[in-house]
Amino acid sequence: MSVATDLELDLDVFSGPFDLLLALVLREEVDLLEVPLADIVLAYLDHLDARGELDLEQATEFLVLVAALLELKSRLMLPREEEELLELDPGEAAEELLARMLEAKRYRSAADDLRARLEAEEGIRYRSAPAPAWLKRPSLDELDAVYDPARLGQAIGALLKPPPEVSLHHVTVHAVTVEQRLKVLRRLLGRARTLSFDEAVRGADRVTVAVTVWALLELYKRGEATWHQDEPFGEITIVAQDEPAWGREEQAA
Amino acid sequence: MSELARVIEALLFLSSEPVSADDLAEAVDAHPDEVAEALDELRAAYAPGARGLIVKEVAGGVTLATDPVAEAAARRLLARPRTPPLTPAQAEALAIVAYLQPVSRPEMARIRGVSSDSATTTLVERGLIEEAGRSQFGAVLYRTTPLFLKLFGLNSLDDLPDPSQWDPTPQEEADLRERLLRAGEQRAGVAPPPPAP
Amino acid sequence: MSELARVIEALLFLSSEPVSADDLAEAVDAHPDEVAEALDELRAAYAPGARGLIVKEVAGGVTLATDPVAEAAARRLLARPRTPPLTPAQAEALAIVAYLQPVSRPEMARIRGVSSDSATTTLVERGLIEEAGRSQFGAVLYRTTPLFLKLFGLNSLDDLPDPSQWDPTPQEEADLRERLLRAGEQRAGVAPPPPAP
Repeated sequence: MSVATDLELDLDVFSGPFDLLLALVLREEVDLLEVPLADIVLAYLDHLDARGELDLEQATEFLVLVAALLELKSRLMLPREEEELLELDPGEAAEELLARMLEAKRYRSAADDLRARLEAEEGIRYRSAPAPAWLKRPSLDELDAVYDPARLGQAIGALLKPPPEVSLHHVTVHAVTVEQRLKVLRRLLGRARTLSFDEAVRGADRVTVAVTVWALLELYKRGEATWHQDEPFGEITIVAQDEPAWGREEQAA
Repeated sequence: MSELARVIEALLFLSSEPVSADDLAEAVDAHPDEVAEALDELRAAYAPGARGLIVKEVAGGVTLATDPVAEAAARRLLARPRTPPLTPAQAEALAIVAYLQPVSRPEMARIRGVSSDSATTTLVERGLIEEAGRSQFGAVLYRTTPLFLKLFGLNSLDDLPDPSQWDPTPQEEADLRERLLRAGEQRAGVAPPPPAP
Repeated sequence: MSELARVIEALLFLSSEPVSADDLAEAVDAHPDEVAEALDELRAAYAPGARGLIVKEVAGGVTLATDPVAEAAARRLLARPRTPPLTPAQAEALAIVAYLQPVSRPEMARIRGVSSDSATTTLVERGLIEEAGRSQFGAVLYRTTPLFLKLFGLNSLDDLPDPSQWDPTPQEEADLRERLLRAGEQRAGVAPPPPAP
C-alpha cells in the first residue's frame, strides 16, 4: 500500500487522501502556500502510531514526497525575483525596494479610498426584482442569428478529449528507499569499520543523501553503528558497533 | 412628502412582492394609522396619469407597478435578447445541453469537471436554455429554447455540427454521453496515485 | 410630468441594471436631446430629500435607487444589510484589480507581498470581480464587474482617482531612498554571508 493513497488528511484547506492533495497542488487547484506541511507530517505520525509499525518503504516515500513539497513551497515563498534582488548592489536593491514600497503604498491608499466610497454609498439600495416575464419575451420572427454553431461543436469536441494525465514524475523522481541505503551502508561498514558520511553518499543526489541520513538513524537505533561530527558542517564519521549485523540485511525490512 | 411616505416609497420600490400594511408598519416602526396616512400621501403623488409608476393594491398588500403608458417602450428595452459573446464556460455548458438534452446540472458538472452553476444561470437568464422537468433523482433538467435555435441560425437540433470534426477519435454518436462523462470524470479527477517508489 | 419622463421613469423601475442614454433613446424612440431633457425632469422630481428614491448615474447608465433615509426600515423589511464592509485585504485586492485590470493573482501577490487568494475568492463570490480570460502563462486574470461600479457609486472606471496622488512627496521619497540605501550597505558590508544550505 502506498503512503500517498493510504494517508488520509483532514486540513483546513483540504480533506482527503494525500495523493489527491498532491495532484491538486500540481494542477494548481489547491494553493500550496495555504497547505500547512507541518500538519501533514503530524498526520503522518498519527498514521504511524495507528499502524503500530514502521514500514520503511512507506516512510521513504513519505519523506521524499514531503521534501519535494517543501522545496516547491519554499520556492513559491521566495519568488525568483527575490533571489535576483539579493544579487543587486545596495544602490540597486534600495531603488528596487523603494519602487515596491511605493507601489504597495499606492494600492493600500487606493484601498482606503474604495472603502470610503463604499461607506458613502451605505444606505443606497437598488431594486433587484426581475421585470415581468411577459415584457421580456422576444419576438422570434424579428431576430437574426448572431452565434456560430461551430462554437458548440468545438466546445463539445474539446470536452470529449480526456485531459492529459497529471504527472507526479518530478515529485517521485528519486525512488531510493531506506532499505537500499541500509544495504549500501552495511556493505561499506562491512569492508571498513570506520567510514565518512561523504564517502557513503559520494556522487549521490540530495534525496539520496537525505534518505541515507534516515538509514543512518535506523542503524543507530538497531545498535549497528554510531557516528560523530566534531563541528557543525564538519565531517561525519560512522563507526560500526561490536555486535555487527552485517549479512543479516534482509531481516531489517 | 413626509419622511414616512418617503420611506414607504423606498420599501415598495425594493420589494419584489406586494407588502402588507402590517409588515410596512413593523418595518417603519409606526402606528398602522400613520402608515395608512402615508400610503394616502403616496397614492396622491402617484395619481393615475401623474407619473410612470402607480400604487397598486393587490392580494396581500401594496406594490408599485408601471403605468401602461410605458408598455411599448418597455418591450423594446427588455424584449431585446442580450447576446454578448459567450464565455468558454457558457459555450461548454450550452454545448452539453444542446447535444445531450435533457441534461441536469450534476451531469454537466461531471462532464466539465467543474461546476457550471453560474454559466447555467446566465444561459437561463438570456433565454438560451430552460428547465425541462426533473430527473428521476429530482435534479432539474435543462433543454435548449426556440430562441437558442434562432440565435444560432439552426432549423432544428439535427443541424448541430457533428462533433467528430473536432474530436480526434470519432465513435458512434450513441455513446457520446458516456464518453463525455468518462472524460469529465478524468478531468475532475481523482488522479491516479503516483507510482510507488 | 411629461409623458416621456413618465415612460423613462417606468423603464428605470423595470430594468434591473442601469440603462444607458442610448438604450433609453432607442426604447422610447426619441431624440437623445429629448431623453436628456426628460431625465432632467426626473432628476428634479427625485431631487435629494424630496422622495424616497433618487436618480443615480452608475455603471455607465441611469437607474433609480433608494434614499438612505429608508435604510433602517429596508434592513428590517428585507432582513439583510445592503452590503457587508470589505476587510483590508479584500479592499487592497479590489483596488489592485480596479486599477490594473486585467490582473492575475500572482501579480496581486507580488504587489501586496502576500497571497490574496482568499480575498480574491470572496470578491468573486460577492460579484465584485470576475474572471477575464487567462494570461500568457495560464494564470486566471480578473477584472471588476458592473456591480462593483454600482455598489461604489461609480459611473465608470475613469471616475477612480489617480492613485499617484497617494505617493509620498519627493522629499519623503528621497528620505526613504536614503534610509534603504544605508540599510542595504550595512547588510552588504557588515553582516556575514548567509550560511550555505
